[in-house]
This record gives sequence, C-alpha cells and structure tokens, in this order.
Amino acid sequence: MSLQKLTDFSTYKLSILDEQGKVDEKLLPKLSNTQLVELYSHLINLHVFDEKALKLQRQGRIGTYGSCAGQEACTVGTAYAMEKQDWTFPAFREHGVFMTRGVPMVNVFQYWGGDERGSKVESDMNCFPVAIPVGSQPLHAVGCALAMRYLKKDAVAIGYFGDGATSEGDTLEAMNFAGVFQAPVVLVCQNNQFAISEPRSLQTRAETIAQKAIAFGFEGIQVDGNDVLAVYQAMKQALEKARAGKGPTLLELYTYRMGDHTTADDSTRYRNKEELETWRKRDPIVRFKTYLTAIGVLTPALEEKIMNEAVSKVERAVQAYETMPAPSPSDMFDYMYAQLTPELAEQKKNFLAHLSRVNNASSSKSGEGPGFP
Amino acid sequence: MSLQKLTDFSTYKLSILDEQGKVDEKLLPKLSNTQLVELYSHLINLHVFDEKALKLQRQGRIGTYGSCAGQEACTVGTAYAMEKQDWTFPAFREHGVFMTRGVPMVNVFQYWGGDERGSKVESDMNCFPVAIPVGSQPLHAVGCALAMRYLKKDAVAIGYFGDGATSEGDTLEAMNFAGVFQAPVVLVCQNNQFAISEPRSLQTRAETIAQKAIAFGFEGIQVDGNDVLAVYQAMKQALEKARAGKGPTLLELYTYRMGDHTTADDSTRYRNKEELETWRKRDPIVRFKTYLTAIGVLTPALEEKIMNEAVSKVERAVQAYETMPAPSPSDMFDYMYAQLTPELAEQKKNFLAHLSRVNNASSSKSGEGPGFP
Amino acid sequence: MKANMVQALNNALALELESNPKLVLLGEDVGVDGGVFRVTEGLQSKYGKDRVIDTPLAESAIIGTSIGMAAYGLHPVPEIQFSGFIYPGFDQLISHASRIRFRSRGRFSCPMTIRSPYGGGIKAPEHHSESTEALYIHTPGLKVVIPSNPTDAKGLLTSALREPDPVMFLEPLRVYRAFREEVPDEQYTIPLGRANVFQSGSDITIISWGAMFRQCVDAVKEIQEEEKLSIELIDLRSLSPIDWPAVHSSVQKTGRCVVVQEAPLTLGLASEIMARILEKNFLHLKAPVERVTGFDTIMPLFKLENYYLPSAERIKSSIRKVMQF
Amino acid sequence: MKANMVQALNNALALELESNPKLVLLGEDVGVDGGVFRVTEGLQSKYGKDRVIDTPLAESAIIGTSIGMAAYGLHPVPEIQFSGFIYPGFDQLISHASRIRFRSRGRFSCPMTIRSPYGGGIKAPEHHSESTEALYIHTPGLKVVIPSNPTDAKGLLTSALREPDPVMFLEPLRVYRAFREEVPDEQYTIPLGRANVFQSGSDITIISWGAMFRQCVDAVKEIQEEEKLSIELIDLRSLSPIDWPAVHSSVQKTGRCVVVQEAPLTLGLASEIMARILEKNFLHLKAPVERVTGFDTIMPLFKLENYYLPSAERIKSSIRKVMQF
Ligand SMILES: Cc1ncc(C[n+]2csc(CCOP(=O)(O)OP(=O)(O)O)c2C)c(N)n1
Ligand SMILES: Cc1ncc(C[n+]2csc(CCOP(=O)(O)OP(=O)(O)O)c2C)c(N)n1
Ligand SMILES: [Mg+2]
Ligand SMILES: [Mg+2]
Repeated sequence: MSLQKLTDFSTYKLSILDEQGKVDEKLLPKLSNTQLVELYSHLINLHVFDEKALKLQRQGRIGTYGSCAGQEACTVGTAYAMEKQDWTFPAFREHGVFMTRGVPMVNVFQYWGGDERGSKVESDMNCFPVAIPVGSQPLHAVGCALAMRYLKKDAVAIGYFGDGATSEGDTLEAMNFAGVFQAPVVLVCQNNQFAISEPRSLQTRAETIAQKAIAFGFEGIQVDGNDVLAVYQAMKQALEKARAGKGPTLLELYTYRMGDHTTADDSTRYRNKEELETWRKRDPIVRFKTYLTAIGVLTPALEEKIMNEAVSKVERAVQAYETMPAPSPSDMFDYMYAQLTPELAEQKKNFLAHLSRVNNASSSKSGEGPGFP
Repeated sequence: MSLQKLTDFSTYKLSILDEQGKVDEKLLPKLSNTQLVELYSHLINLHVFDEKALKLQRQGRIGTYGSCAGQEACTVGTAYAMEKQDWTFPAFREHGVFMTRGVPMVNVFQYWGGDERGSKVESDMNCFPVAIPVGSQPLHAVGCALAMRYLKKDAVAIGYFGDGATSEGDTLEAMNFAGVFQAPVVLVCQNNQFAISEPRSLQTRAETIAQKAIAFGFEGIQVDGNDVLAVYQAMKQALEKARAGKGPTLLELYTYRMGDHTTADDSTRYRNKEELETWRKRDPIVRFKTYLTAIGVLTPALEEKIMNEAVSKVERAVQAYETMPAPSPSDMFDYMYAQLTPELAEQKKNFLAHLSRVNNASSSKSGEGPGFP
Repeated sequence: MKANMVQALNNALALELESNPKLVLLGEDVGVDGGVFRVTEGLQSKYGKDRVIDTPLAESAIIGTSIGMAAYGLHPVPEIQFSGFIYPGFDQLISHASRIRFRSRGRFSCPMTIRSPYGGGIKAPEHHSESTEALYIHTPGLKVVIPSNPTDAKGLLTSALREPDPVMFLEPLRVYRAFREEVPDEQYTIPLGRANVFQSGSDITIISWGAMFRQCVDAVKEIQEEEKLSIELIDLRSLSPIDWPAVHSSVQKTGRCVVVQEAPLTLGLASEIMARILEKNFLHLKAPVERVTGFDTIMPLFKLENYYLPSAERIKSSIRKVMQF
Repeated sequence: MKANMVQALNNALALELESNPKLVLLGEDVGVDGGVFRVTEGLQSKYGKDRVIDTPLAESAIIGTSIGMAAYGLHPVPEIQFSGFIYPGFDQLISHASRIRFRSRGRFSCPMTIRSPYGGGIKAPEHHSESTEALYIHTPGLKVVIPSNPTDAKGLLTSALREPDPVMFLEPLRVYRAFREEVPDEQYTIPLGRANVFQSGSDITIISWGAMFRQCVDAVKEIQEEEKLSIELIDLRSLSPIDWPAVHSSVQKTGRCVVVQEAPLTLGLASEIMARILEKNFLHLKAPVERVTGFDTIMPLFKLENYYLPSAERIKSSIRKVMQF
C-alpha cells in the first residue's frame, strides 16, 4: 500500500572520435593500421559510388535513388565489424553494407537500375536484398537469428532500419521477439533525423530511439553515427554479445541525412540550410581522415591512391552495369516458384508468342528493333 | 568522446488497499460512503453476471464466453472514474466497463449469445462494441481522443487491452501515436498474467508493462489491479491529466485471470493450482468488502441487499435476452452500408425469396416451422 | 480550370476542407511536404496543422486512428503513400473499418476516405506499382473507386468525402500528370456506383478503369480506324459497388466483350465481370469474353515493367480475337 | 488409424518433425497447450521447446520471423490461431513471403507452411468464421491448399511441409472433428495442384472445396436420388495452383456446372472458375454456370450464421436451375 519504486533505467551515448578528430583512447577499438586504411577505403568507395549514382539518376541511367551521403560511417562501420557467416537484412539505404561485405558494386547499380538480378548475390554472400516496406525487415533478422541458434551456428543476424521505421509495429514486434527469445541479433537504427520530410521529433515523443529497448527488456545504446570508430566499436561489442548467447542489442546510430530522401524528393521544401551546415561540419569521412592523418596512417599520397582506386572501381562497375544484357521477360515467370506452375507456364507461353508476333510484325513493317509488347 | 549518460527513468507501482483490507490513508481517493457502496454494488453485479454467463454457456444458452473473474476491480474501478462524455474502446473481457457505464446487461448477454444487436447501445452510451482482434482497439481510442481535442470537447478516450496484446504492433503503434500527439487518452492494460495458455513472461522480457511507455516518451504506471481503490485513483488521475491537456497515460493493472481463458479453454493444461490459490487470497471483492465492513460502510444486511438486487437484475436480464425475438436474416444485408447497394439489394431479395420457398415447401410438407435455409 | 489529376484532387480536397469543418487529412508527409505527389500541397498552410496532419510512419496507426476519429464524427482522409504500403493497415481495414456499422447494428459507423496512389507505369521502385484493388472489392463493407481522368477524379473524390461509409480511393499514378483538361472550378459530385459509357458502339464492349482505361482509349482509337469497328467503351470508375446494369445492357447489345485490367490475372476484377456476364448474358454472347491483364507474377522492377503492363497491342489482339470468334 | 482431421494433421506434423530436423513449428499456444484446436497436441513435449515454439501474441512477427528462418534454411510452420487473425501479418505475406524468390532471382527463398483454421459453422465469435482464401489466391507467389477430409489433410499437409515455396494451408474447422475415417499410418503425400474427382457423372459438374465440399456431398446424395441425375463431384483441394485440366475436362463432358463456395460472392474463387469455363468451354456449355456462395456481407455472429452459409437446399436449387435451363 504505497507508491513504490520498481526499477531504474538509464540510457547512454557512445562517441570516440570527436568533431575535431580527437579520440578517447580508452574506448578505441583495436584496429591495425591496415584495417584503419581498409575502413577508410570503404568509406571512400561508398562516397564515390553514391555521387556517381546520383549522377546516373540525373542522366536517366538508373531509376529513383536514395543517397547515403552523411551516413557512410553507419553502414561501413557496422559491416566492417561483422564476420563472413553473419547475415544482414537491410532496409534500402544500406548500400555501404552490401559493398563493405563484398557484394560487387555492379549489383547495387543493377538494383537501382530496375533489375532484380542485382539482388542475386553469390551463394556465400549473406546479404538479404533491399526491401522497401519500411520496418518490415528487422523481423527477418530476428527469425534468421533464431534459425542460426537452432542450427548451432556461430553467426549473428543484423537488421537495419531508419528512425521513421521505429514507428512501424513490425519494428517494435521485432524488438519484442528479439527480447523474448534472446535472439543473437543486432538491431541497427540509422537515425538520420528524417523520414522523407518528417523530422525525428514527429516519429516519437521519446528523447532517444535507444530507450525503446527498455520496453522490451534488453539493452539499447545511442552511438555517434558520424564517428566510424564508435560505430565499429559498438557494433563489435553487440556482435560479440550476441555470439556469446547474451542476447540482442539495439544500436541507435545518431546521424544525419545530408541529401534528399531520394532523387524524387526536394528537401529544401521542409528543412533549413543552417541545420545542414551544422551537420556538414560533422562529416564522418572528413573527421576520420583528420584522425588518420594526425596519427600518420594516412598520407596525401595514400589518400589520392585510395580515391583513384575508388573512382576507377566505380567506373568499371558502371560499365559492367551498362553493358549487361537486358533481363529477359521470361524472368517474370521463371522465378515465381521453384518450379513453374502449369498456369504460369501457359501465361508465359502465350505472352512470349504474343511478343514474337508483335516483333515479327513490326520488324517486317519497319525493319526496326522489337516493338512495344 | 565518451560513454555519456543521457537520461534516467523509473517505474512505480501504486497500491492503496492491501490484501488484509488495510489502506494507505494518504493515497485514498475522495469517495463518499454512497459512492463506496455504489462501487461495491458494481463489483457484485459484475460478479453475479459473470457466474450466470458461465452457467448459460454450459447450458448452451449463450456461446463461447470469456469470464472476468478475479479482474472485476480493473473494469469497474476504471469505468467508475469516468465521465459520461468519455468514450471507451474495450477488447473483449471488459463486461464490467459496459455495465458500470450503464449499458443494459441484456446487451452483454445478447452479444455473447451471437447477436450483433447487443452491440447497438443507446446513442448517448459512448461504449464502442467488443472487438476480438487482439491489440487492434487502442488505436481507435487514440483516434477518438484526437477527434475530441479537435472538436474541443472536454472528453477522454479510454482504450483497453490485455498483457498479450502488448506484443501486437498495433498496441505499440497506439502508444506511439498517443505520445507523439499528446492525445487525451488513457491506455489501460489488464495484465492478468496470461494470454490463453501463455504466461506473461512469454510476452515480453520487460519486467513490467508500465515501462513500455518509456519507449514512447510518456508516463506508465503499474497499479495493483485487485485493489479497486488504487485502480480508481490511478484512473481518476490519468483522466484528469488527459482532460487538462497533459497527455496520455499507460496504466498496467496487475491482476490475475482466475477462470479459463474462455469457456472453450481448459487452463488446467498449462497452469498449476498453487498459483491460483495464491491469487484467490487477493480477491478484489473480498478485499474491498473487508475494508468497507471495517470502516462501517458495509453491514451484513446491506451486503445481502446488494447481492439480492444483483441476482434479480441478472435474472431479469436473462429473461429479457431469452424472450427477445430472433434477429432477422435481413439484418445481414441491411447494416452493411448506410444505404443498401443495388448489389446487396439483389442478393437480399434472392435470398429472402429462397427462404420463403424453402419454408413454404417444408411447412406444406410437414406443417413444421421454418426449414434450414 | 486546366488541371491534371493531381491538381484536380488537390482542388477537391481544398473545397471540401473549406465547406466541411469535420474533414481532416492525415498521413505521412501530407503536411509540410504536401504529399510525395503534391496532392495535398498547400493545404496545411491554408487549413492548419490540426486539419492536415503529418503522422508518424505507421499505416496501421494511420488507418486505426482514422477509425476512432470517424466514430467520433469526423470524416478523416488518411493518405497511404503508395497502395503497396496499405498492408500493415490491412487488418484495421478488414477487421474494423468495413465492419463497424454492421458490428454495432448502425450505432457506430466509419465515414472515411482512404486515398492512395496506385498502379504501375512510372518506373518506380518495388511495391510502388501494384494493382491490388481486388483485395478491397472482395472485402464486404468497403467501397472502391478508381478515376481515370481529372474531371472524374474531382467529382468522385468529392462524393467519397461525403460518403457515410469507408471508401478506398485509388489514384492511378500513371495518370497523375499524364494530361490536363478543363475541370469545372466549382464543387461537384459524380455519384459512386455509376460507370461512364465513354463511347457507344455496337460491335463489341470494352470495359476498363484507371490507367488501363487510358490504354484502352488508345487501342480503340487505333483499331476502330484499322478495322472499321463500332466499339462501346466503358470506364467503370466505381469498382465496389459496380454499375452492373451498364455492363449488362452493353454486352446484351454487342454480344462481345473484352475486359482490361492491370492487376494479376487470377481473381482480378475481370474474373467477376466475366462471371456476371456468363450468369446474365449467356444467350446474348457471340464469343467468349476475353481479358487482357497483368500476369500472375510479382510486378517486376522497371526494366521489365512494360512487359508486365497490358499494352495497346495486347488489347488490340484480344479485340481481334473476340471479333473473329 | 481411425482419425478425424485434427488427428490426421497432428500425425502429419509429428511424422515430418521426426524425419526433417529443419522443420520448426511456432505460434500462439501451439506448445504447452497443443494449439487451441489441439492440432499440435503433444508435439512440444516430444520434440522440444526449440522445435515447437510458443511465441508472443503477434501475427506479423510470427510470419516475419518465419521468413527469416526460412531464408536461413529451416522450414517453419507458423500457426495462425484463426484465419481471421492473419491480417496483422498480411504485409509480411504479400510483401515478403511471396516475393523473396522473385526479388532475389532465386538466391533466397521462403519454404514455409502457414497453417490456420478457417471457415464458419461452429458458432464461434466474430472473426473466427470467415473464408478469405481469395486474398491469397490472388497473391502471386503463394500456394493455397484447403483439405476437406482427414486423409487428404494428412497427405496435402505433408506435401506442403516439403514445398520449397510458401503455402497457405487453411483447415476448415467445421470439418476438424466432424467425422473420423481410416487414415494410413505411414507418411504419404498428395501432390499440390491436383483436384480429386470424388465421383464421376455426366449430367452436371459440381466444384467445391473445404467444408463446403462436405455440404455438396450431402446435397448431391439427396438430389441424385430425388431426380436421377448423374453428377460429377470435384474437390479442388489445391486452390493455387488449380487443377484446371480437371475442371475443363469435366465441364466439357457435362456442359453444366455449379460452383459452391463459403466466401462472399464477389471475387470469391467461383468467379475465377466461371471466367475460365467461359474462356475455354464456351461452346460446350449447355447452361450458364451457377454459383452458391456466402453473401457480400460480414459473416454474422452465430445467431444468423446458418443463413449465411450455403446450405444443401441452396445447392440443390442451383443444381435444379442449371438442369432446367
Ligand atoms: C510501409 C511503408 N510505408 C511508407 C513507405 C514510403 N517511404 C519510403 S522511405 C520512407 C521514410 C523512411 O524513413 P526512415 O525509416 O527514417 O529511413 P530513411 O529514409 O531516413 O533512411 C517512407 C515513408 C514505405 N516504403 N514503406
Ligand atoms: C489478432 C489476434 N490474434 C489472436 C487472437 C486469439 N486470441 C483471443 S484472446 C487471446 C489472448 C489474449 O490475451 P490478452 O491480451 O492477455 O487478453 P486476456 O485474454 O488475458 O484478457 C488470443 C491469442 C485474437 N483474438 N486476435
Ligand atoms: Mg530516417
Ligand atoms: Mg492476459
């Protein structure tokens, strides 16, 4: 008979490398110089890719594209901490996860170029395809994690989502299942302050995304998402914890979407320049570069080499993408089920017959290429 | 560059009347003796109704029924704190909310007797009908609350749900919307420790349901759900807060489902007697009776009178229910849209014609009542 | 005014916001941004943040809270950003919006208009191009409307905004900015449940709706010159309820029919139209009804999109097939 | 063994759990309680808590986590307690389960069997009695199965549990305990996609599935004695894909057909069957196909339930109508 206190909770924020490029030595992850350079190269690769993709979109060479500018450290930092046998379940802005994990860049171009073959990664690439429905992917990561444990694999599943996605029931259900089953999963929220035009404050009254884990009885932590070392370190620890059977972690990577939502968006409609400028000073790549230069790992020559390699890598990928033969209309039918059903076989047959009739007619008429189906 | 603490949170539990019938005077709600007796009468009404409903089900006079035994204080205590203009959105175990708010008992029997007319309450009764899909109702309460505020009404919406429902995305989305829009809503969770066969521990790793509010940036509190005074008091405060424009509250009413999930369930399959016996000692009605007797508000004579009135009230309701003319097959068509569509008009006409053909044929054959449609 | 479909819809919303204080718009990005297709552009600044509400990203909550608002007497107009994202809120639609009147024997109701861009043809990413109107047509208690031009869009939306029951208002995004036409400035309604006989004819009936109706107009224009056919062309507009008298009287006249839908073949609306024609016009039919549809496949990403969508060529060959039967 | 449908399903699950270590069952109350209909009774105690998993109450999470399990190589068998509660998980089905193979061009897939009791007739509360198979049949990438008897139930479920793609396995709860029959003890499969011609005949074809198939058996028994008709009776069993050759060859023989479904009329599977018959058998048809269906209304609470459900009487009058055309 009282108003009795039951429990106390607290939330924390991790940062290691500050905006001036200074680090907290105590918290520094153990990375060799080679690894530091590799990490830097991944960031540069992603950055060059991203700028190219925006260009290709403007030229109509790929479709609608969602830039990850400003958020490079989030995907590169988390992916770099993983093991090969881990599985990733991206939302749609995780190009850096694909590329850091070794998915060929051409696949990423293909996907955004409107071609499903881009999502057909090699059988040892444990990268689930981009899926657009916001918040729907973390559940897959949780399920995969449960299967990993059931099959006694030393593997972790990682689910990505945005700040907007934390409003979707599915994301919250995923957190709950992760908690209840103590799944070997890491749930990674790229809190880039926006869901299209809506600022973070419109998504939730909670001060942090990290504290949402309290609702589900496990640990959440906010991390400076523009600090690749903090991201890497937090991820490494979360992965180790999961691998050790100690359950899930929610990482809130606090960052900022520097670009428009996608190429179909115009962010000047809903946000002001000043905020953008504040965040430009927190650029994750510049910050890391300052640090690497200060500790002597990065020299101007090495920097240039990395940049040149990235540029030519991206150019090769673009070329591969653009010289790829077009997908076949048969693909529409052939990947619906493991075996074509009689129904689909008939639809396919009729359609291909129609196509060849139309093409014959038009080529006999005009001598030109294939007609409109 | 640090591991920096961001925020602290705490959860609390409110109880006023203990298992021995002793109260914490400081926390006691201001209720007159008449009100205390009224509150007690509501509990007894509900209890007698519930026992009768179980009997009717066994005799095949109503359908599957979900008993609220053990949870009487939760619905009666919250409903008693409301104003007429408030709206309630029940799940399916809130018979006590209907009856305390003045919905005729016969309606409740009708509903469980498989007749939608039971949900057709009077136009000044702001009681949304029972809806079975778990967790789907709190959103309606939040939406209603937003409409109340928009229309500048001095009213609050109340959404009910169970512990099981806290796993559903919809319930969590409702909490989030309530928080973001600071809706004048009270979200009431009857945590009766079970969702059919599954114990509370299977629904969430969180120690309390109350702490789920932290994820959405507003206040949650655990309340002894077998203590009608604590329930009333917590609800009163939450309602006042909402009415004052100070936003939502999550109440976790900590209680226990004494009966089977429904009459279709057999709880001996999944829980042990000891736990049940522990909780029997916490009976909310007995506890309140002890207190009322101790302070001299309840005498044996008054107690008997209340019981007799409840019994005859229930009997009258059963009689009204059982003498009610059957619903008409036309009702299937007539309440689909404000106006019957031409399509449904035709389906209805054809079906009624079929029915009268069949009935004529069978009555001319056998002289008996209406045949099978 | 000269308006494309986006502008016509925006105008319908503005006029109804003006005249009905109980109308409230809500959804993702509908406020400051004016909606990703700009259908709600300028409405928040004009009518206020309490009438044009940017919500968190949660379709079930958008529809679910709309249900609560509707029960209390408002007419909410939730926008779902693309019809492919309605499904998180499907339970609220099928278990509540469509049932509240029935469940409460009329004591409560759910007047709301769910707007959502719909259909393919603009090279959008996955989930932005599907045609799943059949799911809603099959759900008792909902009404379903799909306009094919700006003028209809305004009149039909205005009707929907005054309906006492929930309406799925699906907007073919391929038509959004495809063309402009003269649209009346004032408020007007086009009743739900009535088809538009766009052109009369006696040889064959073509039935379609939404973006595919535009495709039919093109195909018909070509083929009626090429083959001297007299074609009756019907735009259904309202898919639930459907104007069956318009369908039946046309087919009774022509005896031949082609139905064109963008949705997958199996159990798309064309199936129902064919079933009804078989039931009611068996003896009038001179040939089996043909349908031109999407395939029973996932709508492919845009490199293959044009193969999936019914083309004027496919429509024309079906017309020829029926005529030659 | 003598078994009702519940026992036959339980047996199918037990045998497959025994022989396939990658099979995992999950859902609400499927473990300790053995499922509210006892289909999973005894399986958790025999096969362990990591293979028969009681989950939190969240259908989207049940289906969503199953998708992740399936991707990693398990064959999850989520149970949804009643088909009326699938909808919170509808997005996971329609946006993911059905698409993962296609989306990844075969790199990932989703072998899973979603089991759910389905249909009316047992005086259950609201949402426990609907027949919404059409939603899944219309969704490309899913398979849909509905058995009508214990023997089929076991064989079809065993097939579904070995399918490399997602299967909606809907169990007519009205048949669950309606009767027992001799069911083979050993494991066996009945291929998906094949109808069962339950009885051959030459005057008229009756097509149905699930609980309505039992209703048809009764109606046919009565009417063939009363009116000396030779009736062909087809149990579809598999609704996606459908055994169209069985349908067409029967109707080509009889020229007359009645389709019986419990679902609402508009865009229920009967519509598709009628459309296909019109397309393929127009010249064989002696009469329009008739359908006996539920109405385009909400399934009423149980006081009116028997008015909603197609009765033997209604089936018989449709048969008479077709015969007299
Ligand atoms: C279920 C669903 N609703 C709406 C959309 C449309 N949409 C695409 S991205 C987006 C915003 C996502 O915000 P956030 O989760 O923060 O991710 P970000 O774009 O910032 O990376 C929206 C609303 C969608 N893809 N899926
Ligand atoms: C969406 C949905 N899933 C499943 C069910 C079946 N079901 C009915 S009640 C129930 C348990 C509910 O538990 P809880 O929320 O704790 O409420 P209680 O029954 O304890 O009052 C379940 C699983 C349902 N009605 N709705
Ligand atoms: Mg974001
Ligand atoms: Mg409970």
